[in-house]
Amino acid sequence: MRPFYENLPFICIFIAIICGVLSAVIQDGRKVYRLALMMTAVIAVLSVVLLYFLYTEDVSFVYSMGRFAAPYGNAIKAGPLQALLATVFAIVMGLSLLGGGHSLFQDILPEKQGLYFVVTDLLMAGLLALVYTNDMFTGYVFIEITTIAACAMVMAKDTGPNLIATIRYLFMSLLGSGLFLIGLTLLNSVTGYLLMEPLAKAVAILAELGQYQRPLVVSIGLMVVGLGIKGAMFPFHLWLPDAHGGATTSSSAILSGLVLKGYIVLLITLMTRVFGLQLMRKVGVSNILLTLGLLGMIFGSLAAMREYHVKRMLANSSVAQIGYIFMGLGLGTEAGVAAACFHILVHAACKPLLFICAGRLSTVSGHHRSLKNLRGSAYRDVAAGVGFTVGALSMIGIPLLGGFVSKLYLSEAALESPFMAVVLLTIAASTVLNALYYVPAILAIWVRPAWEEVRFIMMDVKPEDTRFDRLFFIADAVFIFLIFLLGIVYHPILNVIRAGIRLM
Amino acid sequence: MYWLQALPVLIPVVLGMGLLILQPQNRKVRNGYIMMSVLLTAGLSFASIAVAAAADVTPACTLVRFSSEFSISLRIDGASMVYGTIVSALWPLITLYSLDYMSHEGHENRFFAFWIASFGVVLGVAFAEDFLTLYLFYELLTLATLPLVMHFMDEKARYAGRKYLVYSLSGAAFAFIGIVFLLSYGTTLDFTYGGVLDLAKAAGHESVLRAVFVLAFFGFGVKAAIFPSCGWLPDASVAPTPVSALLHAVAVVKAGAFAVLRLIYFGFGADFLRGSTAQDVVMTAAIVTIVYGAARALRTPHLKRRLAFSTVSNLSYILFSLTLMLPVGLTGALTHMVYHAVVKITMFCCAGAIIQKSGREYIYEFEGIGRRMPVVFGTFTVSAFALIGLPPLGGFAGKWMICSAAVISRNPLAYVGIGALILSTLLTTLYMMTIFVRAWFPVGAVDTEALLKIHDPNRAMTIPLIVLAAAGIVLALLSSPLIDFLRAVGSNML
Amino acid sequence: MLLIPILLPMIGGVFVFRQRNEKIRNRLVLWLTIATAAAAATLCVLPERSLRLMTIEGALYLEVQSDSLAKFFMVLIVVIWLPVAVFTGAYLRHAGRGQQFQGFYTMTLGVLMGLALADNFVTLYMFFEMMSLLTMPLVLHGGTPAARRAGLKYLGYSVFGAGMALAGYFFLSHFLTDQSFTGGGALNLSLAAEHRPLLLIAFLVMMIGFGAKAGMMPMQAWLPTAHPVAPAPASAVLSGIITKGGVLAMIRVTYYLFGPDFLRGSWAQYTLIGLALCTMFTGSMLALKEKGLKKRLAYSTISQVSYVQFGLLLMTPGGMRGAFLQMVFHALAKDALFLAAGAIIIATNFTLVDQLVGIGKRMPRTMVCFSAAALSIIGIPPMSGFISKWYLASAALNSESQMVGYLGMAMLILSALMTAGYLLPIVVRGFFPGRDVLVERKEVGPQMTAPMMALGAAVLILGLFPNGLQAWISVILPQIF
Amino acid sequence: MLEAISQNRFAVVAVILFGIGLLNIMLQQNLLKKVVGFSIMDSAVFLLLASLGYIEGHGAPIVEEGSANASLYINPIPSGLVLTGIVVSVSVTAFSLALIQRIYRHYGTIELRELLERAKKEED
Amino acid sequence: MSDGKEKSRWRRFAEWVNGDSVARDPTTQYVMDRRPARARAPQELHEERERLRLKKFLGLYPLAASVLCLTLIAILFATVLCIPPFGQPGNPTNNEVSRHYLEYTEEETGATNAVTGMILSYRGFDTLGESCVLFLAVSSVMMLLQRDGNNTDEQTLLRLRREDAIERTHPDNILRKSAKLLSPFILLFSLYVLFNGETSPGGGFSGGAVLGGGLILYSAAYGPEQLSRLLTRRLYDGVRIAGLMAYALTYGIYIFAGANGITVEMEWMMTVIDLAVGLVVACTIYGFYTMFQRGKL
Repeated sequence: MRPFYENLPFICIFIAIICGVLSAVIQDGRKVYRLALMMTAVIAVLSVVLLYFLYTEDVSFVYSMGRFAAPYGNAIKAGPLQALLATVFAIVMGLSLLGGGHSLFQDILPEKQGLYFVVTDLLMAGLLALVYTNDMFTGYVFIEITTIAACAMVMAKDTGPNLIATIRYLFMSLLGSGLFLIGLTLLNSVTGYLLMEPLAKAVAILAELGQYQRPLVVSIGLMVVGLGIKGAMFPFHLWLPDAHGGATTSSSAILSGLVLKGYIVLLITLMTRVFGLQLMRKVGVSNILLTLGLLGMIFGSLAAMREYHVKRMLANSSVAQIGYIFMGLGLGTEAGVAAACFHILVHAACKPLLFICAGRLSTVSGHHRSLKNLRGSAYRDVAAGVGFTVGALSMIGIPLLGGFVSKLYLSEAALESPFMAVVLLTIAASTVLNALYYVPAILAIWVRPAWEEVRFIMMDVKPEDTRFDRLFFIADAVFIFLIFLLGIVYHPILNVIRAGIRLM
Repeated sequence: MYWLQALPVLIPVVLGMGLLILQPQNRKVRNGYIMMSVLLTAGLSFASIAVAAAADVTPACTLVRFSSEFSISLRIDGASMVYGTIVSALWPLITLYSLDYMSHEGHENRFFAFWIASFGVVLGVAFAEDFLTLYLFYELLTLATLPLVMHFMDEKARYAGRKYLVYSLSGAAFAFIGIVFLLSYGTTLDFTYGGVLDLAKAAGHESVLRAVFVLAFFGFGVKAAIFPSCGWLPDASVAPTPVSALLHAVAVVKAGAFAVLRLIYFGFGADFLRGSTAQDVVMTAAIVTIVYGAARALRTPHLKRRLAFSTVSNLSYILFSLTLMLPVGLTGALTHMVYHAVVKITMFCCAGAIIQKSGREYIYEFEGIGRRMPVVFGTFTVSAFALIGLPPLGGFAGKWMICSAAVISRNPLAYVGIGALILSTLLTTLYMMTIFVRAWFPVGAVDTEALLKIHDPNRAMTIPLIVLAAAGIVLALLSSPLIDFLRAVGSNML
Repeated sequence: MLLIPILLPMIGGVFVFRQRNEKIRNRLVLWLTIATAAAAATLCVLPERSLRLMTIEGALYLEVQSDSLAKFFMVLIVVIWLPVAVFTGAYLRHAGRGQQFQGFYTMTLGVLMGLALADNFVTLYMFFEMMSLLTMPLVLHGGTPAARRAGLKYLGYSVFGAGMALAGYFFLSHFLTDQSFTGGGALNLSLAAEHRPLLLIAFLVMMIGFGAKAGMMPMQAWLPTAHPVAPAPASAVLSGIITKGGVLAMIRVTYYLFGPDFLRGSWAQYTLIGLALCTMFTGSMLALKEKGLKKRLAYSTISQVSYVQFGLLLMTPGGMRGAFLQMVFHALAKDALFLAAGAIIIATNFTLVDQLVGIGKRMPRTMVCFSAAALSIIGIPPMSGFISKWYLASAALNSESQMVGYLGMAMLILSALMTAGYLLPIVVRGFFPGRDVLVERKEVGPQMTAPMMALGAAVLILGLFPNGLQAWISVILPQIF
Repeated sequence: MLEAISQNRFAVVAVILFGIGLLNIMLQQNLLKKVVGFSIMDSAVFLLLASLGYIEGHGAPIVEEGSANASLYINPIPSGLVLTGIVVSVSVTAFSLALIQRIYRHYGTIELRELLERAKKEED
Repeated sequence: MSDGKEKSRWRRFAEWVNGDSVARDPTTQYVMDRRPARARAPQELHEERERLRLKKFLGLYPLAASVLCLTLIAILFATVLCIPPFGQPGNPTNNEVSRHYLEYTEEETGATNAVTGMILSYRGFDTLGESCVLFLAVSSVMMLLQRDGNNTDEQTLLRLRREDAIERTHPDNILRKSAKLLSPFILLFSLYVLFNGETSPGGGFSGGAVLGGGLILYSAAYGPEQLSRLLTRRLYDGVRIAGLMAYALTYGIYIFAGANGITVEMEWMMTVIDLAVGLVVACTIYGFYTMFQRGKL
């Protein structure tokens, strides 16, 4: 008889699915919205409880789905890291919905709003499953769920460019999952297992004996690339700016805050639980990850510098930030992975904040999105301005904000790596680049332009847009609080992450 | 009593935000509030410095503790005392000056809010106990002073502000690397005289560490306007004059120099760096900047820009002296820091008075206005002589300390540095003389009726000027005890 | 007591600035000068004393004292200053802007006193710089762009020279037993012996630096630019006294810091001697082919002052004696010349040599003084110039290096000839314009002629009875050797 | 080489199919053809997967009463996975077809190149 | 030292020193003349550049893509040559797991069809996810295609109405007759497949597919109105959602019980699940059909 808290992961996933189905029943936008918010809240609470138990008892457990133990039945595995991620995902999801709510109900037709939240709930389920899964094929299935849900969220706004962005996004992700699946098949062909523990054993034995080296390496590579494509690794990021920049605010927030992370978390699970960092380093996949990560850091920022459109700029900067994460993974050390995980949290807190603030700012300035039309918009909604500023500063890496800490630990982790010099210089350079495009953005929103410059903008500002948006304000405040939390009391969080990686 | 040293750092920030929230419209109330808070802060900082000086060993005051190794904590040691005293002494004066000055510029609430806040942040830089704290306040300083630089919010101001911000943040990014290395190769992040490097751990990585030091030096050097990245300082002189005076002659730029000081003497350790290629590189940079700044100053017809360039040059005196990696070098740097602060701030205030009262910003417009504003130009001339380094005025002592340190260092490059110093003395003489020679001895036809409109500013401006000039002279006359104190600081007797 | 001659004129100068009424002002200046002179005189009779003004740090302090050299210089200065002061009052009536000139003029006197009295290098440096800064307004008094350029050039050269000297001193100061000047050198010889090359370089740098003021090559260029534009009294004091200030600094460095024994026979010494001789030659050369009157005089100053340098660089008592004498005589003669030139300009606005045909007929008194001074400069007995040159020549001949001796000798003679070549024609054509151009007498007022007369007379008299002066010099010499 | 190919001929065929699908996806400008490419690719993967489970001379994994002997039947796992995979690909295909239909209605073309240019024009 | 030349050079230097060389334009003295590129370049210019970049990208793209693909294929080819040979019993794939499935399916799940047993009970979680995928797909397709102001205009509606009218006036007899003939059998067969899943090839998915096919055939023959008279939107949603819900709930109970080692009577479960899956699949397929056809039920 296992302790009750071990059911919590499954219950969370289950709740998410049930809520999705229920939303399909209810169909009324507002009600479903509340339902979704409630769901995220419940999941967050449950995950916190789980986290508490797991961290205090310093254990991780396998939870067999059904009465058949591994390796016969499905199973999920939960450790402190998973619990932490689940918590953050739930919170961020809820806050993004909260913050983007206003524009959400404007962008989406009333009869489709219900369906939108169906998608959201199932996305939540998918993410949770990706976090918790202990079975490759389950991973694949939920990757597909996440993919479809994400595409649906992009196209929910339902304008022409959206649809095109969606189809590009869909194709890229399908390509990714195709590669993942074939890699999985190859791996299965040489090991014969799907559950992670036995798989890991088999892989270790193969690596030991040197049998089937080529299929092993190729399958690892294929899986990494597949997940990389979905996680917007550098050369495969071309779909991202349109998809994230064009979608409705909360979609963009959720997509770049969570969805990308979901795949990356799965990748981390594979690296640590199945293949093992040592093997990754040995077959040189780590170095590939590192290189692509560094390139992403630079080129993402360069692309962002070219942008006028604020949300596209943010999307491009996501590419850069994801580059940080891949870089951390590519270091192929525990420290690197821990730093990467922390950066996942940080980015999951910052980017949604930036997105909802950008959305809010463009709402109060007549839905203009190019930076030069947003001049002085911060004064129309100070909360949004402050939020944007805090997020941007954290991205640049000011102490007391989350971004600084992750940068600190990433560079500290880089010190052991043989490519230390390159990595550190790249970090510094990309900080410079971040400053180069975030600073003008901040200045642009805070500097009051002359009245005649903005008159035509203020003309198409609708009064109901400028009304005080309570929900947004709450979300904004909580996000800022989170960022400061990550920046100040990061040490316990890091301990959780380290414990999680140890107990992977 | 050690918690006392947290107050001068935190209170002004709170008070500044308070001003931003209260938005008093009545001038009397506002001015009272401002003066009150500035004086309070100054008093507190003096008090805490006194306490620290009295106590033989001052415990650190931890504001936030992140983990066993990271914390935001304050402690006052000798260098902090020097820098903190400079700042806390000058701030109230310039505030008095700017109360009148800013009354013509508008947006006073916003201005003074950040003005007061940055006072606290600067003190934070001064009192920081470890590199993390220093880095934190260093970044905050950039952000807190930005609104002051961009006060006018027009195209030029926006451009200058952006440049300033990008330069500083990028510099910090490189300094950050250095901190990371100290973190992993050092025993602790707290400032320890003689460096924190754990030589056993660092063995084998010396070259890397030195390279990193160069990076970090140039990173912090950005605020101290070291050569490749000194471009922001002259552009930042679009700011209202009190800002240029206090921040871009004293607080911010000296913060850069101060950070470099910490980096060299309390971070990597002078002994570790002395005689290495790294030292040559940074010293060369400093020397180049000395000459470059002076030459550009000579070239620049705009008064404030000229002063800014001269600041660039003089800051590099300090950096040069720091790069000697000797206790005497540290002493020399501190000496010049003190004197240059007083002198340059006076000159900027004069410039502000000139620009405001006569509306003339270019040197070729100054024909004969010295006769019309004797007080301003008198003080200006005195400080100019001090800057040139005419004994017994202040500049000479600093130059003397630096050069004798350079001689002691027995480093050929340092000898070149002495040459550069002498050259820049010549250039300084020229670019200063050309200003007040024009003002005092006009050439050719001067339209007198235009001159007649010009006159000395009112008391609120002239008093700080006179006080500052007098302070400069007095400090120069009392230089002996001061320098003994600084020597004690330099060799960490405190 | 020591401070009176310094502070009196400097404070008085302020009042001179404020004094609008010209008569009172002139009188004020005169009285101030006289008072200073009196103070200086009293100092001379009083025994040596020193006074510490302030301490900058540790061993670095400002101090003044009155040793024999200081006394000698103070006297020289006031002797020159008085007549020029008289002359100035009248001259300025034509030149205008009296307040400013007079004020700075008076203040300069104080600074010069300080220069003479300085007891250690820093004090010397301080007064040296102040001297440059205060005399610059005298140069750019004309208020024309040319004048300003000249003034800045003058300033630049002096400051840079002083800076070089300072740089040298930074090194030197670590080898000194005592910061303050001590006759015969204050070097810590045992320590110095190790770093002889470094010290010699420092010596060279310092000498060249101060040489700028004394118009020694390679930094003499300011003189010919400054003199023509400056008003006559300014040029007079510039080439009469200020250049001597440079020389004084050189003496202090050579004999009171390094000490002749340390330097004698070093390559630095020979380099400097070479420079001095070269300057001598070039100066006369350029004077010869120069058309402008005051500019010609400026060049001649260059060459004449380098006589002094030559003398003091020989580092023999004889050379030193010659140098002192040359200093005094040249000061007197050259001032007379410049005042005369000023008078000519006031009277006739002639600035070129060729215009001066028959000038002797027109303003005989002036020209008499002019010719007397000229003869002295050339060095024709019984004029005083002859004596100093004689001593210099003899010193050169029995200096221990033959080469230097003969070279110096040759140079002296050569430049004497050239001097004759560029001064005599003026006199001759002034008095004997050949076929007589009819010119009406147009003499300047007594206020201007009197000082000239006085100086001219002094030149002659000292030439005839140099013994008093000799005696005094013989007092100084043993202190520094 | 040859006998290696013959040994796992299905795998080779699957790879060839996969390549065809991949090239379609990458190089076709027409969205529909891309979708076709996807289904080809998926089926290739399924073929590979199914071929893993087959064992020479064993029967379908439907256990008669009593004779629960593993050596009679092929490996059921891949078949199950294929079943799941097929369902997934079906729904994905449906989704992308729906998207394409909407795009066609909106722009009147399904050539990616034109679409991208059109979209660039449309952006605010 | 020739004086004249020196003088002229000197004058230039002196002017330089005095700042007599007047500033070009006093107003722009502060800011360097170069204003930041962002501010200068107008939006249009930027977009133009973007378009050019896109062109370049599209020009470059095929080459890169094909190279990428070919390398990938080559790698895969090289890889599959050294995976375990086809059809050998000794392959790693045929390990104790599959053996366990084959041997214990019957007593553990009561299904003789190992595949069904596996997907429904051993690896049931995948299957749950799978049906979620289906559900999600239908929802998204609805989001896209269901008629709304955004994706339908007047003439589409007109067209549809015209088509229906034609349907009604000129029905296709062959189709109708064959449909009338076949649909009962199809229904019956689908039910057979559905409920016989444990013991024979088939199961929820297959059965559901057949059922959906039947519905499609019917609606093709008799027109959607006809069908929607007995299968209304409410009913459709009801069935679909109830199916998934039932599935999820049972499954939840099953997993929860199984994981916590509570023994629950599980015989009915297979049947329920099969039924639910079947319904879900059928609805999905039919939903796809009708959505694509006319964007409403």
